[in-house]
Amino acid sequence: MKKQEMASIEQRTQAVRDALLEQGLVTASDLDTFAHMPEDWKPENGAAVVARAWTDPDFCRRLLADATAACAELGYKGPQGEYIVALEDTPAQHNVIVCTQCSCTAWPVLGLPPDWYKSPEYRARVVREPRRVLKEMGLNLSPDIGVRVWETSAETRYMVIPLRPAGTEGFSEEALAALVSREALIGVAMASEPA
Amino acid sequence: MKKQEMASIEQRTQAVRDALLEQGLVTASDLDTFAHMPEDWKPENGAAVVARAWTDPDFCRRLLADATAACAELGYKGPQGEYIVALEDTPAQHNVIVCTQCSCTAWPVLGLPPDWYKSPEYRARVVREPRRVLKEMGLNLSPDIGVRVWETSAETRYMVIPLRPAGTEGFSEEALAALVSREALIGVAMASEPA
Amino acid sequence: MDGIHDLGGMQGFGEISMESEEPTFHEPWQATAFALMFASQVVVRSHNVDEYRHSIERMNPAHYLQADYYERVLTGTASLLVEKGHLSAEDLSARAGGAFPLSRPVAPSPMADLSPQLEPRFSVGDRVRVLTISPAGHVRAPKFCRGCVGTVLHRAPKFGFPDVAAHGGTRRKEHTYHVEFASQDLWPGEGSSKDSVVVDLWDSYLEAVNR
Amino acid sequence: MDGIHDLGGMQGFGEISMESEEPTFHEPWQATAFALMFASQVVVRSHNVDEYRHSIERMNPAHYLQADYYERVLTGTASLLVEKGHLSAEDLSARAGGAFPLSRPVAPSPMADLSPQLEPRFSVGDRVRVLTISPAGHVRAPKFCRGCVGTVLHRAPKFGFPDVAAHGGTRRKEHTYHVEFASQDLWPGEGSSKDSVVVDLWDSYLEAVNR
Repeated sequence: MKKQEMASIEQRTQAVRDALLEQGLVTASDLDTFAHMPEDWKPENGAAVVARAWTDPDFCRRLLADATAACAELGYKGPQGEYIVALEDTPAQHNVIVCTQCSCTAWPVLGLPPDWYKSPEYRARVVREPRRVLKEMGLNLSPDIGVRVWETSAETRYMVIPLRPAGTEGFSEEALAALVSREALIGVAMASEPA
Repeated sequence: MKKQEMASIEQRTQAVRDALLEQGLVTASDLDTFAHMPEDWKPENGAAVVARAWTDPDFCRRLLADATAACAELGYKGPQGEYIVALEDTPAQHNVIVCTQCSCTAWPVLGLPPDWYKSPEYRARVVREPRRVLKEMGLNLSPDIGVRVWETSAETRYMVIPLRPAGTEGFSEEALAALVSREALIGVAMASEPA
Repeated sequence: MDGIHDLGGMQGFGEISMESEEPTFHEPWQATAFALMFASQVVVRSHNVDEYRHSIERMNPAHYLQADYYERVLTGTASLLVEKGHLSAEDLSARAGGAFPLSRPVAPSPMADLSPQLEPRFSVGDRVRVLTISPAGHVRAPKFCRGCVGTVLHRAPKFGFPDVAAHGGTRRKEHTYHVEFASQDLWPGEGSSKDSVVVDLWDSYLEAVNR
Repeated sequence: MDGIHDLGGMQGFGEISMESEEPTFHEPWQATAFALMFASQVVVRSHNVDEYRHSIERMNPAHYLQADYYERVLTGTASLLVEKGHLSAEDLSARAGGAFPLSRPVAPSPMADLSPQLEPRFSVGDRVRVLTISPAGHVRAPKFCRGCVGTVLHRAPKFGFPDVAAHGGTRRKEHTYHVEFASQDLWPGEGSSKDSVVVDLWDSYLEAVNR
């Protein structure tokens, strides 16, 4: 007996949607709400947190002591942000985040994770050969700098506070935030140098 | 940039064949010879060895002491048969063979391995839960019987000598050999009861 | 389970390909799959997040590795909706107009026999060893750190113990710890002595190490 | 390497499907793939069997798991023919009329630093432990038995040490041993105390255990 051919992923998704709707288990409005919910979760939020931390030492202290509360001060909270921990880079210590077993991230401040973060390649390799992976991704770290890889294996959700680039004295929070990409918040890139 | 679609396996095989032939690295006659070579390697060979062992105690002793030489007595030798070890089942001990890392078998006496033996399912599971796997495959062993799983991780190639079924006294070697399947030679089945 | 999902340290994977200006969703069905995952947990209340994670782990390994992330999201969600009796596999396949691969069933004995640790046993600076358990069900101690010794950097709050929650047992909460392992203790002879991996581990995955 | 090929003990796989009266080859291309594999080794003398096994291990893991056995045979063989300079990847792709996925390159430091053991160190009845090496290249000690203690059942003849041969080093031969491990030592808390796994291991994979 020949196996039945697999339905396309579009057809399969539609099948689950239609079945749940027809049974009245969810409404189209529920699904619409949830499909748009991720629009509020974005790396610009985390970048704003970092910029505030770079410019406000009191906020930075609060962020390091209780990142969940500090992010909430700026309005960033919600699912997968119940317990956020901020990791501060230093000239001697670089931090990078992964979730090897699924693909957890702090949604409210990082957004839903990008494809590379969810790839088997990143998940398998970055814990074992972080320097090689970072180099391939464009971040060549000196052997003098230690690398800490943070594995998101339980309910803590991490964000990295990258080093503030030189030459940004007197920059506004907005201008500073523009230097912080999603990749910098995960730790596979540095904050950008000012143009 | 969209990735190029993968060529079919037929096309890829043909590509390697044509390239080697055009460069004169192999001849069509070489390939024809090797493609037909496996016809001589078949489980009927192993079944004949088992039938001889059941009926000739001296041969059985030689088989257990040096299966490579004993198989060669019957004309069974060649690639992947350089060092054969025969595993004798007893009422207290059942033997089963696997190659978890690739799919090695004793070609001259077992033939090229069947698809199930090469499947990730068999390779992953039989070392860890042999009784469950054997039961699914139709062999329900008593808890009193020990199971030894033989992992073909180096150059030894194994064959199982299953228990001789009851009611076969006086059977010819040919009649006995007909009771021994490839599955029995690997250890996922018993020798068949006489009809 | 020692499943395909537990990828940390596995070798043979290639370069990581990054996309600039990557959108949240590349295709409309991905947003729908996300919404269905979310709605199944918070509206239908069909299952909890630990059951959900485990349902993805139970996918056929070949399917798991070749599937898009949101295909895994959809497959795990659909599998639980079927297992919990909300939907039928036949109906899904009929609607989809083709095969609809679901996750494999939960293993017969999915949990290791771990004592609940309602009070925290460890403090910052303590040396701890990860138990060498390999249960067939859901477990969140990655295989690469089992049996290894590390140092507690931080004690996090109590969170639901996933092994139990993923298999419908009584909900219990335990502290987790950020435990730092020297990379060279995890993979001897490789990497830099300056590098480490920090794993977030529930109390009952750990045992004390006497110095 | 800790690769996808080292499947022993991995969980999440389903039933084994058997076919009655299975032919040696289901499709003509499979016989051709077999012949090409064989000819590359014995006629072209492009590579040895250890290099060949390792070339299959280096396949993309997703491709490895979904491929037919003879597709793996062909992919490994073609990869080595390209690596050794006999064929070109572009030519193969052009001939095939589409992408022709090959195996990933050999890792930079593929071998563990093992001393050659030209004389047998162990005898029947000896207790031995498998080293906990995890080299990035070819190694034939399956991961499920590394670090575990077993008993020597049999000493086999000398065979070429695969780690070295797979990476073009000086050929050396060593004895292998059939080492029996209690199943419950490999996977504590599982299975039957009557069961065991026998692994065929080269001398230098082992160390003596003092009783």
